[in-house]
Amino acid sequence: MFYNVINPLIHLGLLVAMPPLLPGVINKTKAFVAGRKGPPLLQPYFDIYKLLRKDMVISSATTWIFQAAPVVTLAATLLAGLLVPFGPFAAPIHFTGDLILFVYLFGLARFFTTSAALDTGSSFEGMGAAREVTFACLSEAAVLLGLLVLVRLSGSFSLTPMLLAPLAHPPEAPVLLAAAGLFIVLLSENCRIPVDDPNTHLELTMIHEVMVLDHSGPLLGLINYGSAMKLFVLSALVLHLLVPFHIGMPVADWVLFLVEMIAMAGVIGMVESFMARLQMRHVPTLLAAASLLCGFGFVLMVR
Amino acid sequence: MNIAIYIMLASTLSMAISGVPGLLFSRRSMTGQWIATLLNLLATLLGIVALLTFVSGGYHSENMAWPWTLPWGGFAVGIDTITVLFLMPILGVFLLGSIYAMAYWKQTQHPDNGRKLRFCWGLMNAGMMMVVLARDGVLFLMAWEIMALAAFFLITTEDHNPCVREAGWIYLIAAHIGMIALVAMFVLLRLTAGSFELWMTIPSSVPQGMTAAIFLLALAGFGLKAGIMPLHVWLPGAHANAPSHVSALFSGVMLNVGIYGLVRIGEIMTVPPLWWGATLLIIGAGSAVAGMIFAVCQNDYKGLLAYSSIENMGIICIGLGLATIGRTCHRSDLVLLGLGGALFHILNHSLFKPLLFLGAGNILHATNTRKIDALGGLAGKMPVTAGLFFMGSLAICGLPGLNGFLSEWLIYLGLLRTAIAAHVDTLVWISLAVPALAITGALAVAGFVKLFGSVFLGNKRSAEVDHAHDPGAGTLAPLAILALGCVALALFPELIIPLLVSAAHAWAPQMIASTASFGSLAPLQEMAKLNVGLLIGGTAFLLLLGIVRQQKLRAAIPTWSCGFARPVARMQYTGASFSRMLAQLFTWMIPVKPAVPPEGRYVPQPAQWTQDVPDTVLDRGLIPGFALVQRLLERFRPLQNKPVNVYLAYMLAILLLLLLALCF
Amino acid sequence: MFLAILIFIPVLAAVAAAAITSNVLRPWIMPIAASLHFAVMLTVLDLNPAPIWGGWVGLDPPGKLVLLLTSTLFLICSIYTVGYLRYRTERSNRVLIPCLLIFLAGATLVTCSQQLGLMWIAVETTALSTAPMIYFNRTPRSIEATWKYLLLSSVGIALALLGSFFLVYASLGNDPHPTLLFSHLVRHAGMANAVWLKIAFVFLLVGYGTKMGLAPMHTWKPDAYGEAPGVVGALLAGGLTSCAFLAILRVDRVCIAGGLQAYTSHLFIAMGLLSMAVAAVFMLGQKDIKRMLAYSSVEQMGILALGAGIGGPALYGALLQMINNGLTKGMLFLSAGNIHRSYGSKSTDDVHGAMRRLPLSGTIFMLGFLAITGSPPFGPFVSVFTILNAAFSRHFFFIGAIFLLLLLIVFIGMGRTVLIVVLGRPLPRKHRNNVYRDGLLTGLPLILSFLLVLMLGVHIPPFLTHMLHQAQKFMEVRP
Amino acid sequence: MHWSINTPLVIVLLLNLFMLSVSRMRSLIYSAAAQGVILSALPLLLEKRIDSMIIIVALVTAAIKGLLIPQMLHKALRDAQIKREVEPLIGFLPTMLLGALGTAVSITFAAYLPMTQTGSSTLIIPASFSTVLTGFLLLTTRYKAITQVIGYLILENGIYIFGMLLLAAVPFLVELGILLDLFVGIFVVSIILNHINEAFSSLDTRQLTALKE
Repeated sequence: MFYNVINPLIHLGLLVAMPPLLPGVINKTKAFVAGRKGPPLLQPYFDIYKLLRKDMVISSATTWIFQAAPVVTLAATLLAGLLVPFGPFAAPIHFTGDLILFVYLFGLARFFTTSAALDTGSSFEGMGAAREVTFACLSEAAVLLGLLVLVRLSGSFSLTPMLLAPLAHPPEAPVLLAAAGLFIVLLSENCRIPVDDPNTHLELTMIHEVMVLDHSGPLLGLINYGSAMKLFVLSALVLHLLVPFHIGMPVADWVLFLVEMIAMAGVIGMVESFMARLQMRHVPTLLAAASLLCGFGFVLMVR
Repeated sequence: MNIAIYIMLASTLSMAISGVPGLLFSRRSMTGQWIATLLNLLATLLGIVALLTFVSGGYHSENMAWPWTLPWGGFAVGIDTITVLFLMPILGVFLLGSIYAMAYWKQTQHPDNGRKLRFCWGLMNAGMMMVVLARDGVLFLMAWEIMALAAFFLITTEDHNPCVREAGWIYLIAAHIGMIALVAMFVLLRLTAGSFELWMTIPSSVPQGMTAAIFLLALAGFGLKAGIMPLHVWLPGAHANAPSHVSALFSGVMLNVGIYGLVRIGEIMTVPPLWWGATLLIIGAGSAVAGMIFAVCQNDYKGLLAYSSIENMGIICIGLGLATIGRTCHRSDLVLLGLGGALFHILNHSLFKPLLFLGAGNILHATNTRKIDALGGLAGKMPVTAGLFFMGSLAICGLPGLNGFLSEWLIYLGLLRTAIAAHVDTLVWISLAVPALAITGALAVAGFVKLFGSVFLGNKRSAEVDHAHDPGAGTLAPLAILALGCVALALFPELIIPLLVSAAHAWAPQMIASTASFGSLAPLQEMAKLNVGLLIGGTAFLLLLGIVRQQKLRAAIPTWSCGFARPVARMQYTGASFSRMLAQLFTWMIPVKPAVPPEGRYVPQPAQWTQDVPDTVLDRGLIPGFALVQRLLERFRPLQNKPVNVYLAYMLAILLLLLLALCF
Repeated sequence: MFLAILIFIPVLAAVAAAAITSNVLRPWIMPIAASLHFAVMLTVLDLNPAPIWGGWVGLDPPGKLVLLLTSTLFLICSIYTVGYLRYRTERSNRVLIPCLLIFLAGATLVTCSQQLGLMWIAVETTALSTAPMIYFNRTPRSIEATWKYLLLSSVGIALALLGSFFLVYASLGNDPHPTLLFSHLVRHAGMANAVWLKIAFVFLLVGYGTKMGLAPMHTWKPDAYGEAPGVVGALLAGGLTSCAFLAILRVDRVCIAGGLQAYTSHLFIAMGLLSMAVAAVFMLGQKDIKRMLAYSSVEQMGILALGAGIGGPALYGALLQMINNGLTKGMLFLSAGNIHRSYGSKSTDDVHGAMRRLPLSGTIFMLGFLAITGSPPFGPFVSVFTILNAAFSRHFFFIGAIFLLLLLIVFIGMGRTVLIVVLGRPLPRKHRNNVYRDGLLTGLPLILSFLLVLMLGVHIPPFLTHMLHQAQKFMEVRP
Repeated sequence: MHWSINTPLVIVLLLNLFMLSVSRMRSLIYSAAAQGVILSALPLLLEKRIDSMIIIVALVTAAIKGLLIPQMLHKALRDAQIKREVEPLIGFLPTMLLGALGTAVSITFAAYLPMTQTGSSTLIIPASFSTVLTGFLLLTTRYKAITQVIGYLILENGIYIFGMLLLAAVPFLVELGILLDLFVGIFVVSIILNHINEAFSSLDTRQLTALKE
């Protein structure tokens, strides 16, 4: 009873507060592997704070969409985050068919981000937007195939029971395949290596970063915050498939969740340190592979 | 007491004659147009009254039949929930279109085709009304063809333009092929059902081959009208070349009529074979994905909208196929979600597609070009159109917060339900349509970002944009009304849930469906609440942002774009380049031909990258095929170039031949 | 009595026309005679008089239908002729008008001749009176057309005569008092010799089929229709062909009475499909609008034959189609004549934008095309649909399918040409010298025929339905 | 009495072959006329009791087929100043052989056909068949318009021969009507011939192929 009240609050709190930590962890890991000291763990928080205090420089070519985009993106991501259960605890919002809403919220965010990119009238932003929408076509298929596996596993159409289903069953091949596929999607959706390199400012390589070249000040802050949150939410989703364990004690489970999240960030960091970015023309193949993994998982479920 | 039918017939009549008085007035007077519009208004009001009487009467279907002096059949009309669901868009789009035309297609500005246009406009709508009202095969066919022919004359409004003529010709062939398929279909239907009365169910004793033939013929005939791939060949040209409010009517209403036929055909067998539904579903998924891929690659914004109509019809067909499968497997949930989703999506599509086409009309009117890459930065010059167009784009992409999402969501839920079917059940594979639908959604985002981004955002790419400005309120009002409709359906879906449920009930009476069970299957109210939240939150954020902007805005300078000294408009990413990467993923399906820059000796020559997007089925398949057949047949021509002796010889030959045949 | 008047009105009118010297007044004879003829025709249909002249002249149900059609069509065309000849003042119409009237007399005689030989003579009369009409323009091309027409139709008619002789000869042996009266032949057909009956039917089908224009005896049609004035084309395509069809039906009835129903229906179906196929092939990419109309007439004859072959309700459809075809052909040929007059050409190379240049004729031409290809809400749709219905319900599925396919090809072939003609903009700085514009006398007939076709599409008058049923019953004789 | 009918019919058959072989127009016309005259005599030979009607019909037939039509053809011939037929489609000899073959075939064919009437076991049916065939051969193989007209005439003669079997059935009114139509037909044709000659300055139908697809 008490937890029914407190869990959603914790959920909300983590969702709002924790995301910037993940990029920090990732950067720290990469620095550690590279043998550097690296930026402080909380650097992303500082950056966002700094940006929010700054003034804005806005291109005269742009319209209201340019400024609405970061806000809407953040809002959509936040709402999506409220649909995903953290750890073994039900999500604050859950109802039949919310998985579709979850997927389409990111679509909404994408619509605004890419429109804002085109709004600047710069060729770089346009290029990034084109890549974003192109890759999304492939990754969405992968996501839904992965979710189909969970639907069939759980027999329900809401993210909370779906994602908590692996707890009941011991991890099987289909779930692991889906997890692998979704992990790839996670990397590409958050523009991490091997799909995209968030650190370079060489526009030729970039998808997400290049779309926000002309945002500045608070808007840029919102964008960074939003992308961190996206990473957080998707990681939380994938965790359910990768490590379907829980202790049973709420407090312990929350701690476990935190540990898992940080570990996840560490894993991403390791991937980034040990892998090179793919050539742009190979990315579709990678995403197709992700869809195939999930699809194969579904086929295994059926047979 | 069938009041609704009488009123509806009266409304139809006033539609049909709405264009007639105009023919009597001079080519340069607006009087005729005023009369026509008033008659249309009258027609729509009557229609709404009829709908209200029907709804207040508790959705009781009514039927009437008068004797007719034709060799068969009678003048039988009827009205039930499905009919009503299809009547609503007809009435709405019809009225808004004619109001829009008051400013968009003034008689004074189009003296030589305005009267013809309005005459056919009324006639076509009357035809569509009769199609959905008809309860007799022959009446149906006649109304159908009146609609089709009037549509032909609407397409060829500007027949001085060769492209328009070509589009009209292709449409006419397609329409006639469809007509012939339907004629055959109805004849077979009468053979099996015993009379031309519609829509009675075929007895199960009828042999398999017969029912299969009926279904396939219906699929061909209705599919051609609905523009499902690969029967879509006429659609892009027709929509792109017709006047914009006509395109809105076609896309928002005429395609629905094709779907209407498919809905009815699903009904004619109590337990249709599984492959009926499966075929519908596969074709639907195919045309959803393929249609949107073609759409993304278009360089003509009306063409893009046209192909996206194909995509939406595909989505509707997925829902329909799902419902038919539900009929086969006695799964009332599939019927509810599939049919409900399909019908809901039809309503939505008839809201946002006309909105987009009318918006396109405004653009065309302001800039005189249909090329996406000639525009840009229109949002500044025509903000209202831009805002409404943006709304339409969000809705048509099925993004949360607007109505498009809800209908797609219903279909998704239905498909997901098949994923948890028993192991050996073939139903499971149906759920593989889910990723297809997802891809469609993503592609839609790509396409409409391209459209909106390259037309309204960024900097202007050509001089056409310079003098663009928002049209008057008379032209904007219809768009605003449609946009409001989108929002209303998004916030209060419960308004039409009863309609959907009773439609499903009328469609599959053997599986009783109640509103309650619908709510448990798909919590539309929850979703609506979230939509409310989204909209309120969004607006709140925007207001807050406005404040922030006041304080934080430092300077407004040209785009930085990595420090280019003087970024010019031609440096922008064009629509063509935006879709190029996607197009390259699908070159196996759509042979986009990029014009490769010519190689210079040492430095490349100045060149620009363009792409032309042929329609694979039409330009690679049908047109060459027809040419080949004609060349073969022309071999026979010389038979008619002979002196009279040879003609006499033909006569002698046939005489001897027949006498010879006599011996056996 | 009335029948005699009916036949002699045009004859006398022809004499009068030949007597009148004024080239301007003479055409007015036509509407007068036509309306008289029409009025008397209506009374005849109403009174239904007994046969006269020893039963040689009387009306049978199919004859009534053809009579109704011919008289109506002629009335429409007569009005048009007056308007048309105003533009052809350079040429004397002293031959044309009497020939037209003689043609009407011949056609009337065909419809009400109950005697084999008399019917043959009547058909021959129509054939001969047509030749000078085709030759009206006096150009080498028209001479050629006339020559081909004359030779082919004479040979055909000769074969028909031979066939009639065979028919008589077939029943000669066991018939003490042989006559050529149809009623008599039908009564004795049971005892007639089957082989000779079959031979007779072959000859008569080929013979009268030549006049009707069934493939492959149709070869004169494109040339004659192409070169003759539009009004003549309308009369040929609407009236002459129907008369020939009537002749064949009467002979068919004798054969059916002789127990050859299966045989004749096979022949009909074969010839019908062949004609439709030939027409379809030659219509694709046809540049000359009048030749195109000629092929469309061949196709229509194919439909009639097919309907007669399938029989039963299909025959009903065929008879209805005969009427629809006659009226629609009126629309098409008359409007095509106007277009030809206005552009000074009938080739799609020169003729564009007829709807702009001649709003009435262009539109009627377009609508006529839609009608003749069987689109609702026009008359031909009803009849074609009836035939199709009968075909399927009699389980001629394959034939029905081919029928539909051919209809489609015809639509495509005809549509291409028609759209090129009616849509678009007239070529600039061309036909500047042509003064023709739609007038009352050349426009009214188009509207009349259009209204009739439209009416038959949405409402078939009860008396017509009654006549059609009569005719259908009339053709169902017990062997 | 068979011989009395068969002898003229044999002559008719021989005339057919002759006409298929000759190239001189004049002799063609003469033989056609001769054939017409012979045929006009047939009713007199067939009928038991000769009444005035038969004689009238015979005389009219003889006059039309033997005098009037040949006269018209002669006139046309004079106007066009042609003496001979050009080489036919398939040559003279082949046409003649074809005609002979046709005669043989029609004789055998007629033998197979059931005779519905006593006394018709004569050459009448084969003769009529082969004459019709001859007419068709002339029509299809010859190029000169006049020859085609003559072919048509022969065709009619063939039909006339068959008509002999029906003397009882076919009333004379019809006979006369048919004759009249034939006459008018040939009359119109000769007018057209005249115009062809004026327009094309020849009667060669190979020039009449302007109308084509």
